[in-house]
Amino acid sequence: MNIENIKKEFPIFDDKIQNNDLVYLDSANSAQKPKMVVDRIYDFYTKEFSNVGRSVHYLAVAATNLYENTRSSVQKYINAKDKNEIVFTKGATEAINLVANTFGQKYLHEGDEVLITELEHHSNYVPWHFLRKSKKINIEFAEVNDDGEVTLESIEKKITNKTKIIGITHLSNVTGAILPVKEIVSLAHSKGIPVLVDGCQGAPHLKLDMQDLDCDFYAISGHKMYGPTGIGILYAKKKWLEELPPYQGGGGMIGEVKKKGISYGDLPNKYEAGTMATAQVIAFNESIKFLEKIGIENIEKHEKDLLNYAIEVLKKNNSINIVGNPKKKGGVISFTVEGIHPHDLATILDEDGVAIRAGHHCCQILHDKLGLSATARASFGVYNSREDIDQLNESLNKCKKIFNLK
Amino acid sequence: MNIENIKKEFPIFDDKIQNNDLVYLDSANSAQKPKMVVDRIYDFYTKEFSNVGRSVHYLAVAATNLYENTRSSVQKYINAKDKNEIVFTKGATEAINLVANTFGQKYLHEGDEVLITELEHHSNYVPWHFLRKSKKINIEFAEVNDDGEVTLESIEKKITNKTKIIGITHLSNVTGAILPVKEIVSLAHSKGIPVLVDGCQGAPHLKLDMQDLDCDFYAISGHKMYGPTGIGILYAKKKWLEELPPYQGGGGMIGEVKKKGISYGDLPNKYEAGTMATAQVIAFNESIKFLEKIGIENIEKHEKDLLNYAIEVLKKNNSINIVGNPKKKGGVISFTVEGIHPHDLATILDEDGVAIRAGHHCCQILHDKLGLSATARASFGVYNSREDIDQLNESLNKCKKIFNLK
Amino acid sequence: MNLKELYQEIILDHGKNPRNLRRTENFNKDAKGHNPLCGDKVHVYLKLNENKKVEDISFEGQGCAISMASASIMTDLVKGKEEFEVKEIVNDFLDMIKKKDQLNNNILNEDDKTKLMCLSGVKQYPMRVKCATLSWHTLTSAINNSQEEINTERN
Amino acid sequence: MNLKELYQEIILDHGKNPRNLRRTENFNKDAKGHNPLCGDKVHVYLKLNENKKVEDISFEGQGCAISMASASIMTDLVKGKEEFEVKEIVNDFLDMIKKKDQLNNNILNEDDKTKLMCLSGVKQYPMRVKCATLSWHTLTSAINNSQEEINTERN
Ligand SMILES: Cc1ncc(COP(=O)(O)O)c(C=O)c1O
Ligand SMILES: Cc1ncc(COP(=O)(O)O)c(C=O)c1O
Repeated sequence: MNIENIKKEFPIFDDKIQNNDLVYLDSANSAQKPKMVVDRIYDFYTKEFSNVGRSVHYLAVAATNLYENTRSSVQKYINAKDKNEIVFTKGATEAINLVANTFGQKYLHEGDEVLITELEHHSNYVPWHFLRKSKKINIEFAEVNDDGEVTLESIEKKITNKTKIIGITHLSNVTGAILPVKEIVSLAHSKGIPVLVDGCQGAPHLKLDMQDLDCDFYAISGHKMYGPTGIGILYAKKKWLEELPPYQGGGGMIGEVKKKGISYGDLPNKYEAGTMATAQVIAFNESIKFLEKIGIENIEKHEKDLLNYAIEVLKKNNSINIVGNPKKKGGVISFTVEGIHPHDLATILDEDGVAIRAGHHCCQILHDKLGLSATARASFGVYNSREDIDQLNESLNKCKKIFNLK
Repeated sequence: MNIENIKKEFPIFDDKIQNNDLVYLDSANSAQKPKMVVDRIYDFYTKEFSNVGRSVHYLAVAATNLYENTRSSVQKYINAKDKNEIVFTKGATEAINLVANTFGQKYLHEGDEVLITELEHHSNYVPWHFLRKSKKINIEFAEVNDDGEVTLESIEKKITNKTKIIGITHLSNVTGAILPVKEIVSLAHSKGIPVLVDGCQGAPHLKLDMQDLDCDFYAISGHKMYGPTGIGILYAKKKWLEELPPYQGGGGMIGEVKKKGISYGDLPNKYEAGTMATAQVIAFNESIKFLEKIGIENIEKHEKDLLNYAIEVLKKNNSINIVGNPKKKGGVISFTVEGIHPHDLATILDEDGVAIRAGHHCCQILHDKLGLSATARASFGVYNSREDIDQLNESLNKCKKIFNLK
Repeated sequence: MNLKELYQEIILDHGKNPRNLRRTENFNKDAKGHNPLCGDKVHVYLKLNENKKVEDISFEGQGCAISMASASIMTDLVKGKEEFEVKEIVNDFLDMIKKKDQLNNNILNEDDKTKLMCLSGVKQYPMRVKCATLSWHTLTSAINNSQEEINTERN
Repeated sequence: MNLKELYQEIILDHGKNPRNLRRTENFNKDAKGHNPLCGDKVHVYLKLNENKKVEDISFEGQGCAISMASASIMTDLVKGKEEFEVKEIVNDFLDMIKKKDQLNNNILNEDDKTKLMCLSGVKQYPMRVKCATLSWHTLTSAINNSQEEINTERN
């Protein structure tokens, strides 16, 4: 498959948006959807729809099989040991809440420490904050360095004998830093501490191998992986899913229900209460197929090329400051332009059809540290090209012109 | 709009399923989708996709408006007082978990009682069971009578001065009983007890008026209302949403985030953590439009007619026992056939394209009470007709023939 | 017509009048099985003599024609067999239901095999395979004396 | 070209060199405003004299050109006005930004009105309206002495 042709698989680029060709540089926020994913949703609803698991009629049996097929595909794609280590959630945020809540219930007590990093998205901080309030635990932050990285050493420094779990992002959605997850996991395990990885930005862009990473939990959002909204994945080692209590209660996750007590179902049902996002799970199989068709190695290469090109172009442009300079970096560039607030940049760029994001990107801790209230961010997907970067640069120049800057 | 033509709006009925016309009698499980809903999903993903709320570019602004439009439509449809009383969840099960969890955290203490009914779906029991374990509260069950109803009196009997919240279904998914919700709420409020209504079966079939019902919480599943999977609604009175703590933590639900502490966002953001089911919420607006186009009064009338016809037909058929005989009943008939297990019925009916459900329908407490391990259930939607009932009856006769019964 | 294959006379007969539907007195092994999605339940009781021969086997439970017939036929066939033979029959049956076209064991005679093959109709009904296998998994669990309740949702 | 309307010279000037960006000494009223989605923050300080006249007004904060310019122009215009006049100006401005074509108050002179109308370009940018109104809502809050922090996500 030719990476040049990939854009054609995304119908959103067929039409002009407000008289402009769309230059979509907001994939770290949410990725656009290839036709095969959208078609799958359409076909499922119009030809095959049924709830899964509960009925024995033809449509229900077929839907249940399709639903479970996605679980198998995900297992294979992330190289999990067991199909039942894949739990479907509504998104990565829910996946992390699930872990924090159930792990917290069972294993966290007053005075215990949860170690996260200054790079974390609010989704990997707020759920732990809840436990800080309810269980009186403490939250420690591993420091980000001047390059916008969190190193193995900065994690090591904050581990104490009270550290009960570590939560780290795989790839920062602000600086693009790729964390040494495998090394962190290995260090943590040597001290008996489990590790949760926020894989929101890792999953769409990096080769995933759960058995190699050896992390205990890995959270993924489908919509950032060219999949539908409303579906996420929690990978968790089987022993955790067996040991931890259930998260939400309802239909499908039970064993026996009596007035006096309730027993819970086996994996994976135990963590999938109520009617799930059936159509989204089924269509997500197409996202996996799409990624497999291109090949994650090709995606990594393509995005690396874009990143290097973008850094080169933006560095040449006076008055642009790129936030962070991590040695290992994914396709995310946050930047500021001297004299122009990121929001103003975003508005002006938008007039040219260039979609970027401006704000704190749900990383207020990091922005506090950087002394910035907001940054602008361009982030890449498989459909981006060097032309998109050129257009970004050109439109940034237009911003400077409007603001009378050189 | 002619109710006879409605079936044409549902593409699933265009093609044969396994060489049969589909006779879909499993709508209480999940309803089929009208074309306008599926088209909306398709168009949104192919022409308009963006994440909501976070970016300022054109697509993001447009998507955010569409997303909020659904909130306004829902508000209007259920006659809620305030737009911000509508919280989007992934389904009714999550909505009930949200209430049980946050209400439980703040207001339930050892020895307190939660009053539910013997008719409740597991989704309105298991979340309370979690609190029984963590907070040592007790769960009381209002009794179902021989007609399969829960009356105001049977609720009243179980209210004590320890009752802190009442959870009731609006319409039983097994017996079809419509509970006297307004009267129960009024009684409960006279004693200062809030009421949660599981509206899963009520919402698709009954006229909803939150201000008239006056309940404190009302849980809805989108997929049973001709909407997409993966979206639900929690209606809650504003004062509760303001008083209760947040449920899940993550992006979008925060105010300020500091290392030492976090303040939460205002309504409705406080309860919508992480990327929501954007496409599903936006498409759900079409479900509301679809229901409004037909008119809920017409739907009620149509389904009542079907129900009466079905009861008449099935009563004539020897050896069929209908479960319950509620005076106010929605379009759900659970039944048994002497000498044939419900699973065998479902399998044989399926060969004729007749889709029903067999099992305990996530109501084990009720089935225990009935002394049945399983029942068969036919449930109706707007697209069903008297012919569907005739086919059901005919296929039931075929079951009897196969089992050598008269 | 697949339904005819599924609901053969012998299945209907065993489903309606299950053999050995009772509780063995002085059983020395037992196990419970459960299908949480549909509510089917079975309890298998075994009495092995000192030579590990099945002196008696019985079951209690409720379920569909397929599950009752399967338990009924199963108990009929393994009675009098030795423990190792029972294991072989169980494995052979489960293999057949999942993938093979026929039974390969040399323990059952042709008549018995024909009887058992009557259950092969469920292969066309994936959701019903669990109905046919629940009692067999439960028998295995009883023989192995495992305390774990059999649950057909466990893969 | 709408951008030209949005980023008029006067906006860019006030955005770059905001007037009254400091903290009034001996202020007797103040309030904080915050837009959690983008991180914009403003703190408005007021000094009303015994006749309820604005003796001084100032603000601290950071934000985009629109929000800085809006706060800057606002503080310039209300200085010297009486409290009831300030309220009227604020309401008039918020009405204009949300729906009306012009300003209707009789308190500001034509020059000042023209200045203020420079902010009307944001009407074409719904996501940016919050930037233009944050400081105004915060001023109201300061005048009303409400303890509540202004949050533009509150509707
Ligand atoms: C009465 C009732 N409550 C709750 C539920 C659970 O709804 P969901 O599975 O969509 O969360 C259902 C549907 O299965 C139901 O019928
Ligand atoms: C690093 C990171 N973590 C978590 C999230 C939250 O993901 P979601 O909003 O899909 O739940 C995001 C995306 O916004 C992210 O970039």
